[in-house]
Amino acid sequence: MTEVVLFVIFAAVALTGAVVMVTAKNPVYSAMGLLTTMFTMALFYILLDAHFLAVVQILVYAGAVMTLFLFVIMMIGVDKKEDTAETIPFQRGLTVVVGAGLAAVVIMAGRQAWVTGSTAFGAPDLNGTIETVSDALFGTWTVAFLSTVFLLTIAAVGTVALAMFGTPQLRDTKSEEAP
Amino acid sequence: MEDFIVAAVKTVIAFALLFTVVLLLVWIERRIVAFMQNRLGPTRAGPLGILQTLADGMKLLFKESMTPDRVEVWLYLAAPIMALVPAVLIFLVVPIGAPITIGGTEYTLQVTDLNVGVLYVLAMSSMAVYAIALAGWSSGSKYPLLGSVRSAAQMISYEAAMGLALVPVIMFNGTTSLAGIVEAQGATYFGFLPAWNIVLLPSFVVFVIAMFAETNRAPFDLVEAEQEIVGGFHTEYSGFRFALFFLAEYINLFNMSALTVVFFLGGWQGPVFGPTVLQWILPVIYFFAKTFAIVFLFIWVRGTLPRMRYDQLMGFGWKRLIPVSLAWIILAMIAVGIRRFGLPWA
Amino acid sequence: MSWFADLLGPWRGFTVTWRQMFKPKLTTRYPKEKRVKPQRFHGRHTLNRYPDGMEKCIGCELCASVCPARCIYVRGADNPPDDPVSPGERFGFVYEINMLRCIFCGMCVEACPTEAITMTHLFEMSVSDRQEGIFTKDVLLVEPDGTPNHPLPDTPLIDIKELRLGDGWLRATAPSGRAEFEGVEAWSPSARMGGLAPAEPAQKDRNATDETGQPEEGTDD
Amino acid sequence: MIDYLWLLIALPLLGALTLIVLGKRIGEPASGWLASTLVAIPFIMAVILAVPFAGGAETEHVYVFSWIPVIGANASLLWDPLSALMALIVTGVGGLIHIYSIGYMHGDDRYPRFFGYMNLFIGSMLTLVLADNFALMFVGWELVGLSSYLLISFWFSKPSAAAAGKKAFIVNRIGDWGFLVALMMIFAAFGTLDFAIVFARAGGVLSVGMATAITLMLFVGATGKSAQLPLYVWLPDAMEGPTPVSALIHAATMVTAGVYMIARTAALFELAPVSLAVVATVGALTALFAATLAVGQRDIKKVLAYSTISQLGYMIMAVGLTALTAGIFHLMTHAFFKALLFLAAGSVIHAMSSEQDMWKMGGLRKYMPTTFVTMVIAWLAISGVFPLSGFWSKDEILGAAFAKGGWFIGLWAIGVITALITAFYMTRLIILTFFGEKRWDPDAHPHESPSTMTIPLMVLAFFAAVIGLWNTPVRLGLEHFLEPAFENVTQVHALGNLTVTALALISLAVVTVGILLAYHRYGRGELPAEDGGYWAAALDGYGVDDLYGKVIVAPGKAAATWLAMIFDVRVVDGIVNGLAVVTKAFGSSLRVLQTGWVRSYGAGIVAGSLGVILWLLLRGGAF
Amino acid sequence: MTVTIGWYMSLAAVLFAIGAAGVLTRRNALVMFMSVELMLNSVNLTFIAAAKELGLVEGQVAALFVMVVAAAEVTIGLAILVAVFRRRASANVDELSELKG
Repeated sequence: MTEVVLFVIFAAVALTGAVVMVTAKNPVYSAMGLLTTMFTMALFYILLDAHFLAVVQILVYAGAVMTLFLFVIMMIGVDKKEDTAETIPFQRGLTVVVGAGLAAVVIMAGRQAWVTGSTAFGAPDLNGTIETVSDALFGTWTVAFLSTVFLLTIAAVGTVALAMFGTPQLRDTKSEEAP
Repeated sequence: MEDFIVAAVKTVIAFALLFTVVLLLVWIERRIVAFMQNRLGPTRAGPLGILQTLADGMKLLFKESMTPDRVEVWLYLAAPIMALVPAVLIFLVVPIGAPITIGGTEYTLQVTDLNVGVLYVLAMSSMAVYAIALAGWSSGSKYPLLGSVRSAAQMISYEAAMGLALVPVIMFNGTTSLAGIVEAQGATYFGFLPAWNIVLLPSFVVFVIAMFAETNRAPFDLVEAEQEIVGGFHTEYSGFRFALFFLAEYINLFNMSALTVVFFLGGWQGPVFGPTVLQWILPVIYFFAKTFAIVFLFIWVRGTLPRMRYDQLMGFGWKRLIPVSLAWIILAMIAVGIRRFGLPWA
Repeated sequence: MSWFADLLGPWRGFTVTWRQMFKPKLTTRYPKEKRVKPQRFHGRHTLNRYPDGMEKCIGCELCASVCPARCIYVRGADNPPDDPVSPGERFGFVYEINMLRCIFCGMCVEACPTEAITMTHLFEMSVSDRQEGIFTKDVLLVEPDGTPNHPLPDTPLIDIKELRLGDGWLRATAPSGRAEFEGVEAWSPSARMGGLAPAEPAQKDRNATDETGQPEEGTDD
Repeated sequence: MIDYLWLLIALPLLGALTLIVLGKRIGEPASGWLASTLVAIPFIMAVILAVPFAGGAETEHVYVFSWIPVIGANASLLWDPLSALMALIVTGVGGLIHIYSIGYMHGDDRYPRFFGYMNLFIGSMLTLVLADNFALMFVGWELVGLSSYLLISFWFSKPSAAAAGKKAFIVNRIGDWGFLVALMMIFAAFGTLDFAIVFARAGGVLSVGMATAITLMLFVGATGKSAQLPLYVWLPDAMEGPTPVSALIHAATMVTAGVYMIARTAALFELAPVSLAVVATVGALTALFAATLAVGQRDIKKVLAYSTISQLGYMIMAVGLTALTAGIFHLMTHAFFKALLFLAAGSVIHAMSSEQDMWKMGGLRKYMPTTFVTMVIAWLAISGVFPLSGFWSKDEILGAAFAKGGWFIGLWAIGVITALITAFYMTRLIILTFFGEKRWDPDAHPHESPSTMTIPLMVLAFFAAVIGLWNTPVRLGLEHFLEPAFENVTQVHALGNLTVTALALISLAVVTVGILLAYHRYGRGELPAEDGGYWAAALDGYGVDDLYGKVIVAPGKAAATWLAMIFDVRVVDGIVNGLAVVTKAFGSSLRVLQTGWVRSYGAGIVAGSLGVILWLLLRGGAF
Repeated sequence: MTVTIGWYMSLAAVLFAIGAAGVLTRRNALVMFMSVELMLNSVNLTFIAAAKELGLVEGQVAALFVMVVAAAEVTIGLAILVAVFRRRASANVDELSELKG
């Protein structure tokens, strides 16, 4: 019963955060909404015995990704309010259709046996401690793990490159105006 | 149910302890810095001025908390709380003494022992950025914004170095639980040298330096460099909201000192003797003695070093600390590997 | 070994702060201990009286016109013939200094032709209201006994004795005095260290010797 | 220590990598010594590891790492007497040649690079001989081809050297094609390329026809690598490379790879008598053919090159007669005396400032005593004079041919004639070079070579003289040594002592005749003018190159021209352009969808994935 | 009443839908990015719930990889965004339609 109560509370918070994220006019509030959702995700992970993942979730998403978002929001300014009038033809209709389709899919999937059939988590105990996860990570999935290393390195190099060589135009106009 | 009561009692004690310690800490800092500058510092409130912080707190509590015009109200109000909460949460996993046994039940002197304690600590300390960033942004004023942008960049940079500095510790002790790390440091070398993690000297140095930056203390206190950006992120805060920031800063200072002790200086380890009660108390005393030694280091550095320039700060973080940490991780990895699996040709 | 010294160089600063901790402290524990202030300390103003109790101010407004902060407001008025406030034709009817604006430069003291306005060693002037920052003549004018006036004379912060020692009264002669002050050494002024010669005779005695009623210039020389 | 067998291959390869990458930094003498050390260490290891075989140690299979397990090809090494012997020859002779090269290559611009290639060759050759399966052997096979190409065209600024390198490579490719086809057939027949399994099951699995096909294809590979008829043409041209290269690769080691390969796969050849006959015949014909060519050469190295082809013919003949020990024995003795000959020739060339024409030499014995003495030993050895090594090994082959009887007696006769010609042209070479008058340019100042060059000469001379005593008919040391490697193969052996003695006397007599004929023709003052007729044809290699040019190269070029100018332009480009036109038309009609708005793309993505999920759901069942 | 995997799956689906709606309706590139993050997070939730249900650690490993990829994607994406912003002073994706066919 406790679990149900916790789930409902967390789910409510997560959904609120998500809705705030999508609807907020100001991107900072969007970021805060997403942050809330991510925290509740971490709580869900704890409920699902994935302790390591929970901490990593906070560390990576809340600690790094959202900080970066905030930083960029502050850097490029958020003064301009978004114009809500739709300019793309068919976009609104398409969104409605897609939304309806998504709802249909969710309902249909929700009626599948693997969703409704199971009564509780009765499967073998799985504790997502660092040891368990790293055993899998450095045992079976070593190559994938190393690929992520490359991915991150490439991302870092790419970011630096974008930051360094991103503004040729501005420099040119200035040097032309100078004399 | 009993667990719940124990946890609640522990939490209450932890909070009380934390706030008491912070009150003391502010006083200690003011006194020591004063001494270093040939002054006396606060002497009026209470014996030797020990209640000065309390008095200041009362004053701030009763002052009017002004809300300037152009602030984003919700975030402006939330920021001080967001500063305080992670600071307090970190302390929950710090073991302040050896486990004590009363009536057959063992009680650990820490609110909770997470098996991912180190990561938890890192995660929580990275949360501190939000308070500062949001406070600065929501103030709607340029100095706070500058201060908060500086702080966001600074904290992200030094967090990386800090996390890397802890990797050798984890490898060396083979656990990420703080209690486990302290336990692992209970051994001795040659029978008398305590096996503290301070043997991982580069890690220790990097951690301490990153710690200064994470807590926004001198010489990395660019976030609130008065000469350039007035008060930094808390320029527009007054009254009790300002007090919360202040409190969070000092709680962080204490937490970081405590964590240094836990990670590198053996936690509550030390020679224990005498009757049972003394055996309970001595570790706590050791822990606080070591922690306050680190606190003294903080204050000493603040009293001695001038503030760094911003580019120096970032350059130092990215071009010195992180490469050094990475190189040291590799060395430590080899050392740990040899210790665990023997020499490669043996 | 020089390389070793170079290595230690950056850390030498720590020894400096360490040593400083054990040196004697410079703090004066005011208000328990009070420093002797310099003789020419620019403290709060007073409006002085002649030894016979007459006000020195003649309402000439020179101080107001010279004030760089524009904080002095003076209005002169004719002396009532029957009860003259000051020895001359006019006296300072209104005299106010806005202490919140005053910069304590001392120009008013220099400008005053009669040395009516001088500066004391008094510096504890905190007020709880901006209105109180405007010191009126009531506050500025010394007591008949020569004690500077003070809004809160009973607080432990105020050291009247010191004020007496340190006030900026200048010796001057009064063209006329009041009868009740005759022959009384009203206070111990301190314009000159080590006391002052006894007060001059009262006006009526002066009148006996000098009918003109003008101060004798150069008699002190 | 056997577990570290892979170091034998790894060390030279490491040296190659180091020298090719960092050579310039390492500098001139140091890189030579480094390379020599990295060959000497494997040699010492090989010696230590090979000694147990004398006491009848077991064959070792050393597994290094998993490579392509599906086809039975792992990086695993085979250490049996045969591969041990080959490894010893490669590293021993190779090491000496490395040391020799330190002096010989002195002053070359790309000195470190040369040693890098040499090390690469040693590593590749060891891969070839130590391989435990056909795939790894093929890797080594190709790698020696590569390093041979690199070394032949080492002085690539000389157009002839560059052309020679290409020629060697291309001709070798033909042989490699045969080898590769053989490999595929073996895999098709056995499902694995592992030596042990293939040889063990060969008798049961292969039909005679299949065995013949496989072995003939293998033999095509061997003719390419071992310069047999008709693919011998690259070897004379390969003399454009530096002389140590000729000594190491084109005399002592690489060209013997074909012999080694046939010996190794003898179990397959045994099943195909036709192939064996072909092999033996081709070998004998090559021996004779090349010997006749060698007589007519004026270039000292060309003589030795044709001589090499001729001697290789002997070896191939031997393995074709299933006289494997004899073939390997001759391979070994040949490695010593031919390497010695080349090195000594190199020493002469070095002394004569790169003059290679024998007609411009003469009387050098006073100026280069060490070179002279060592070369005389080599001359006697290759000619087959009694107790030197060549005598024993050659006679064993001839004895085997005689023993086999039947029409193989004809092969024996060819061998004997070849021996006569060999004695003749080698004597001619010695006389023209070292005896008689000085015919060289007065500016040349012949001098003895430095000790890094002469010491290897002396060591090789010692072995060229005595190594034959290892396997005399009286005391068959090598035969016993190699026995475990050939235990599954029935070998031909020489007949009884009387016959052997008779045959030996015959060949000795023939050799004496050859030497005397040469002395008669060249050793008495005036040299005969050798031009026109046979001599011109011999200098031209009987015009075989021209023939190949007309018969094979020219039609090939014509076909290529047609393909490039007509087929490619009209047909291939036509298809490609047509596709482009279609794509363009299709694309411009789809352009409308490309709105440039991220969000409409996003909608498309979501709608598409929804469709997929819907389809999966409607299809029923779990995903 | 107990919490089954279906609950988590449903929650994840709803979160995913909200994220998708964000991508389709918002035109501030930053918010679109956040919506994508939300979608990734909801998928992570399904992974971990499935890991619990099946007792397989691979679900958690997959979630970990998703996080890594998300981190890489965010750094590059935001860098591009900043570069675009420097040139155009706008974070509105509707104005970035040069690639129109």
